[in-house]
Amino acid sequence: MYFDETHEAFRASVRRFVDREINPHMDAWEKEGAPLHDLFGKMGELGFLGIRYDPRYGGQGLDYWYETVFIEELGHVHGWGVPTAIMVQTNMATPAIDMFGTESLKEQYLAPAIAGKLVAAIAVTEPGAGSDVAALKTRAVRDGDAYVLNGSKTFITNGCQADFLTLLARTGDGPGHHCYGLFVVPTDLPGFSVSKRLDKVGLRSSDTAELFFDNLRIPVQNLIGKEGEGFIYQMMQFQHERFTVLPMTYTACRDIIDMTVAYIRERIVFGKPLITKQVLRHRLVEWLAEIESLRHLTYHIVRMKMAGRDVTKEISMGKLLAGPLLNRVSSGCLQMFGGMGFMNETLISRHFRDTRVMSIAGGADEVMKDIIARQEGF
Amino acid sequence: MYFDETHEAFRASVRRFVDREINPHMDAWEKEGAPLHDLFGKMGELGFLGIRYDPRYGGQGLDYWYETVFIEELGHVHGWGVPTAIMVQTNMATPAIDMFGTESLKEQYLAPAIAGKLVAAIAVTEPGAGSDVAALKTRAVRDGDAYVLNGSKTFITNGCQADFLTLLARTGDGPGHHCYGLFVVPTDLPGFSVSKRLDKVGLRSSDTAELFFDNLRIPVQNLIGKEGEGFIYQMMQFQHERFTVLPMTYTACRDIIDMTVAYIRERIVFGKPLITKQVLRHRLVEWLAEIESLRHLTYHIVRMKMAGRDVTKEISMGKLLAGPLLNRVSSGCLQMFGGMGFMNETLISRHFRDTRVMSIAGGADEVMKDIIARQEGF
Amino acid sequence: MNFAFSEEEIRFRSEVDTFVRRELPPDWDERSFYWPAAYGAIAVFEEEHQAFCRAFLRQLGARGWLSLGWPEACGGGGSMMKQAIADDVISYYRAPSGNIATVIGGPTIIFVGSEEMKREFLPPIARGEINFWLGYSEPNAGSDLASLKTTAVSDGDDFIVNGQKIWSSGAHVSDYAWLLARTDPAAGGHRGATLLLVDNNLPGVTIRPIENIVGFHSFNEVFFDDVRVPKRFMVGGLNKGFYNVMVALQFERLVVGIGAFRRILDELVGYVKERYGRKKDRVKNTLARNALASIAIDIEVLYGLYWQNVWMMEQGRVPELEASAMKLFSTELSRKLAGVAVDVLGLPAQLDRGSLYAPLQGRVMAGYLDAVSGPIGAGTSEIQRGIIATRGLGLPRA
Amino acid sequence: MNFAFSEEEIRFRSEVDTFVRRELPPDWDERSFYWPAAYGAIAVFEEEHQAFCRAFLRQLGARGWLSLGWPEACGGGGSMMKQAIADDVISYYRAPSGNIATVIGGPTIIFVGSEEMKREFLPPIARGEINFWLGYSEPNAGSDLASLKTTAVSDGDDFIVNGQKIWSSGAHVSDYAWLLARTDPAAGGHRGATLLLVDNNLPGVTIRPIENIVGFHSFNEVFFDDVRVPKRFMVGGLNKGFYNVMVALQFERLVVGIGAFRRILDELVGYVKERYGRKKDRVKNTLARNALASIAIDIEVLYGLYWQNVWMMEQGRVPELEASAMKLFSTELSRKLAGVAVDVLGLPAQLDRGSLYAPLQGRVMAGYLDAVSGPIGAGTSEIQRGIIATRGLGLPRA
Repeated sequence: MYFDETHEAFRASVRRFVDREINPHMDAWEKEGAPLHDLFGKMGELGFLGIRYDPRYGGQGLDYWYETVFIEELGHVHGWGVPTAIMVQTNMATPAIDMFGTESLKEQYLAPAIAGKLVAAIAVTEPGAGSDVAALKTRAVRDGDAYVLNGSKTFITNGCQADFLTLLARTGDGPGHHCYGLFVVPTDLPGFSVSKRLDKVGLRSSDTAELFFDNLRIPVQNLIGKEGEGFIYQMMQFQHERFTVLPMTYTACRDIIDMTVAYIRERIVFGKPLITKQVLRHRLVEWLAEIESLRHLTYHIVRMKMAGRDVTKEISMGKLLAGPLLNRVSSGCLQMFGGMGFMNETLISRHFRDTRVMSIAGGADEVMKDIIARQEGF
Repeated sequence: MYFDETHEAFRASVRRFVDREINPHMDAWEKEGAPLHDLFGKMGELGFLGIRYDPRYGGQGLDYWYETVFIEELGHVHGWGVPTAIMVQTNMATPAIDMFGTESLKEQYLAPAIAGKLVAAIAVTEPGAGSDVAALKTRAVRDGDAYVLNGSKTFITNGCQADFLTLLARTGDGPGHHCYGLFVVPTDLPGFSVSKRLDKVGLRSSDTAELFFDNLRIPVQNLIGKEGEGFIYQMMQFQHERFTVLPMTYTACRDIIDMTVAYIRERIVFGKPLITKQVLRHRLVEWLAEIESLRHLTYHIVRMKMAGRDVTKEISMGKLLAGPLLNRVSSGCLQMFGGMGFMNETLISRHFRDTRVMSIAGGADEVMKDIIARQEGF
Repeated sequence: MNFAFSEEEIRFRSEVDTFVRRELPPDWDERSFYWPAAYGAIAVFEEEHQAFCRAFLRQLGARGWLSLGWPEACGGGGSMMKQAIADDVISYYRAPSGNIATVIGGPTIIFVGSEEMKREFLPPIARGEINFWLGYSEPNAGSDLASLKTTAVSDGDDFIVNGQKIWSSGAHVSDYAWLLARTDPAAGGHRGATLLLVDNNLPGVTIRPIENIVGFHSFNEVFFDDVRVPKRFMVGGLNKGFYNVMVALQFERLVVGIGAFRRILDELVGYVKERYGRKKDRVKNTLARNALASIAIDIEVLYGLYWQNVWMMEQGRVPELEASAMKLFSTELSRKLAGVAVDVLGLPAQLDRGSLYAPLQGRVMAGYLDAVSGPIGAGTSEIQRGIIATRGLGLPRA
Repeated sequence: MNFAFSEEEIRFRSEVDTFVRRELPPDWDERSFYWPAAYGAIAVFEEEHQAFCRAFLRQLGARGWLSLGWPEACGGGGSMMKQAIADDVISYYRAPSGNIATVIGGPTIIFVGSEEMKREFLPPIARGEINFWLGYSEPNAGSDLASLKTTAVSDGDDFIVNGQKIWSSGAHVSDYAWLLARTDPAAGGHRGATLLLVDNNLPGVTIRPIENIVGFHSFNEVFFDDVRVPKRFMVGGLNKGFYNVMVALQFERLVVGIGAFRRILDELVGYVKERYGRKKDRVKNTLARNALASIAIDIEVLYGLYWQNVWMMEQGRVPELEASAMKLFSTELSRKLAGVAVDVLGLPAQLDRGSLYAPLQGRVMAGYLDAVSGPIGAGTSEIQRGIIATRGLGLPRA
């Protein structure tokens, strides 16, 4: 109803890629981690990494609806690590360069990121400052033609493989929000070091690193936009990040329910298929109703974005609904799989492991609530 | 974003009517019941009772978007009894006449109902058959030029004041769904009697009756559509009924929250306004997120209806989300009003009293779940 | 540990049960709308039941069953356990099983009152002859006692009381206010207040009814206009009011009408067996099975908390967190039970009491409305959780 | 009623506490990932801990602490209460506090076993020398025991066992299967099965590991291929298997690792005090205060159910509904606790055990994964609710 033939053709090509180039490797990548240069190279060739970006930099110049289609189809990936890695590349680390970067930054970093030749990461979170971005300690001090960077970042997705980081650091001492800079930091500069890959319980196909900066000199031309405004840019970038959770969630929840229904339809208990049990049927359809309403809140957000409106509140609402829904569906469906759900490396158990963090990363539920409350003027 | 100037002008006129002709009387009507002939007469003059209906019968010939605007504005009424009475007239008792009735039924009943000259009621529920329509016992037996009706109906909204009923009765003995007739039953025929108004805890401004039929002879021309298909017609009519809960719910929930926020902003506890308490702020915004998503599921349903699609599943999902949301919001906001919420005849306590039934009437939550499960093929 | 009742206790339970069944009028079920752990429909507040309720309380008093938990030295029965057993049985039948004076006033007077006050008040309280109402809440200050505005100014042998109280449950059918008033205007917050017993009949006391959400008159606004109260009616020391209220609160939280929980569950189970059994209505049966199983567990759990609190008091200990936990658990369960009950009964639940077709005498929707009062009154759920977090777990304040 | 421990019990608790603190290695907290009321990370299953766990159990056995609840006539301590106290303390430290043989096997053998079997098995079980694994579940038949397919065909003095079991917790580190097999192929449903003890080392027994969601090897598939089992290894009577399993189930449901609930709460409270105190992070503090207050109440409630079940068993009564209620409540609480814990710790909760930065040794996400097993294993929550509705409340079947 909302997508035309061109959208559907694009959807089919993304889905084909997921089915052929991603899902067959997921079991292996969960063990070894996904090889991002290889994967992104293929995706870049197909134009998947620059859907909304300017064709001057290799982008497709398409609109938010195409982006939505793309993310919806990534929801079919068998695990959340790889889509997260992709979303870091397209929706977390590059939007600020696109919106506020100089021509040369775009040519040097955005274009190759769109082409899948460079892997990007977004470096905001620090040890001791989770959802509270204002508590950041990493500092970039101007010194001639460079900013000298000292500090560390943690929970950095793609951090082990990244060629550059989009990094937020304190540039001044004011109490407000106008004392941060957002920088493009190539990872081959002296002073950069990466800890061993953090060993996470979920999202195992994605690498997550702790990064250290020891007098790393960032060339001044790698500052994105104006010094002092980095925090504001990052807040705007957050909207692109948080949006990604929505289409992924309703797609994946539906997949999870479908696979659960297929299982309990076959599973005979006390002489009847488990699907005939009313408590299970009722539980499933409650989730379906929530999934459907999340989908249409999402499409509303897309329309607002197309109309150039501020979507901070609506996206926060969407993420606030999506995270807990995902948790309820993955844990509730696992319950229906019974003992099978408790086996390692069944798909349902992977979903359960991967999704808990969706209520925490990219702004925890409580942070979303605070944002909405402020936007409402409470 | 979804409504143009014409919609907004229409919205303003409905809102004006609510503010001037309904809300000032609500306290009195809660005690005495709303005088429907008077109220519907005024509404009929303004064209509010036939928004979607054919101008040939006095309708406005407008689309589902206008109907949605109308119902949204009724959500601002200070209590659910009056909107329920109106919705019975426009969305429960007349859609089947419009869809399947003969020309003469339309002229004789639909047109004056649209004009607000006749008050209509929908007579389906029976003692001992709540949500389970198939368990009906009231029977209409063909005898010459009439069907002879015997039985009783209960929980009939508008039942004390109705000029005619749209009534479902068994016409045959088959086990399936093709043995019911839907009839227009004028209440001035011999054999009709109405019990005293049922004394309900909520929706007190609306009258609710138990009706008895003792060899009441319904003229054969008052059969709607084909004999035997009444159950099917009623199922289709249910969609119009159930839809009404959606726009009412998100409008009223927003009003309830706004009035609660206004109250706890002024209320000082332990030296600070209650609105500064994080647990309350967080609770409020969770509901706002659900309200917003319900609104967009509703608009999706409107678009589907405009496109002529079957919306059974989506409307059931909407009602399943709306009833419990309404209960959560009205009871949660009452808690924030503290002792004030426990006083009789404060608006929040009226909302709390009126809304519990929304998860039960018009198909209880469990019935919605069964419908969705069947539609999904579980 | 020992979870069993003694033989004496079992015999006593049976004695109370026999008495209550015999004394209640045949139409009692249609007249008593008490919902457990709620404040709005307590039988004793319904005017048409006043005569019976007063007489019933005096009968309980004559048997010593209103002061079973008081120390023997104060004329009581010396057994909190027996009092709790009696309350369990009596509340199962939704009969009045005590009042503010017997449950809160008496024990607090025993704890902090003067010898003169004990002599004057304990005997009539124990006999069920006088009752108190709790005069804590004021307009715009429900759970926040520290913003107390009512004053009691010393004037010779008297206090002169001025101010307004609200949500005064049963003030119109009681004899004395159990009143918290500020005696030291210079002191702010939780200091400088005193607890007083103020006779409703004193000049300057005006009681105005508030109709509650259930449609009952249980609450009142009460105005004090230069009311002259002799100083001997001071409960506990001067300016010790907040401390004394804290003492009284511990007793208050045991008043949950525990038996009435089990009664409603029994009635719902009976209804479901009759109406939804034998595949008559599978949908309703499935819903009811799951919901009632969960309620049944919760009620067992509540009994566990109840007996534990009772036992602690029997040992002479003052339950604090345990009492907060029970207040929170019982009032939230009261709401949950009402919500489930409405679902189980379906549309007929909407019919008002008095209606011919109303199942369970229409008590379910009345209870649904009434149950909102539990988590609001006597310290909201939010406040109870805060107490447990701060005092129970030692977590930093929010 | 009496909710207090006796002096002897208090002294005993302290003795167990001292013993456990002394015996556990200093790095025990980093090695034991036990999550309460879950099946997937029970310390005893971790291979690297096997040597220690076996030795620790033998030490408990040497003190008689594995058979405290058995009747004295069978060589036990005759006190379920003392056993429960020991289990509470030991599980607080997440140490092994018994196993299938001591908790389920021994008591069931005492109840239904032959004298010969008692003589042969009870002493080594009590000494902590042998362990069993529960051989109930089969592929495609988890909670539905009636569709049992494994057969034991009589052949002279032996049974010949064929079939497959799955979700066999700890089979690889135990000595005997506590096996349910169909001995009367003509009988269907809940008839014609027999309980057997089958030595893991018999020819034809093949154990294959299943890695669980936590990443541990705790489960197995076990195949029986013409395994010859002497008939003296029959537990209880021929074709009485389902009855005997029901007897065993009552004992199983007490195994909740009660102390470990309180331990995690203590750890979370400590974490919050340190990290979110003094307005460092108000958002997290508010969330934690509310969530932990609610968990604290639930744990108190669970203890109430625990001691009540224990006391019933001490009286020689078999808790049925009470045991179902505790199984349901404890496993659901286990999940809720894990969800709250993940929220409270935030992103660092995601770090795996062994990671330098993982708070609480990374046990929270491991527990979050493990906790899903509780409401699934040993009769799902759905089945428990059905039991309570049907047998407890007498509601019509769905």
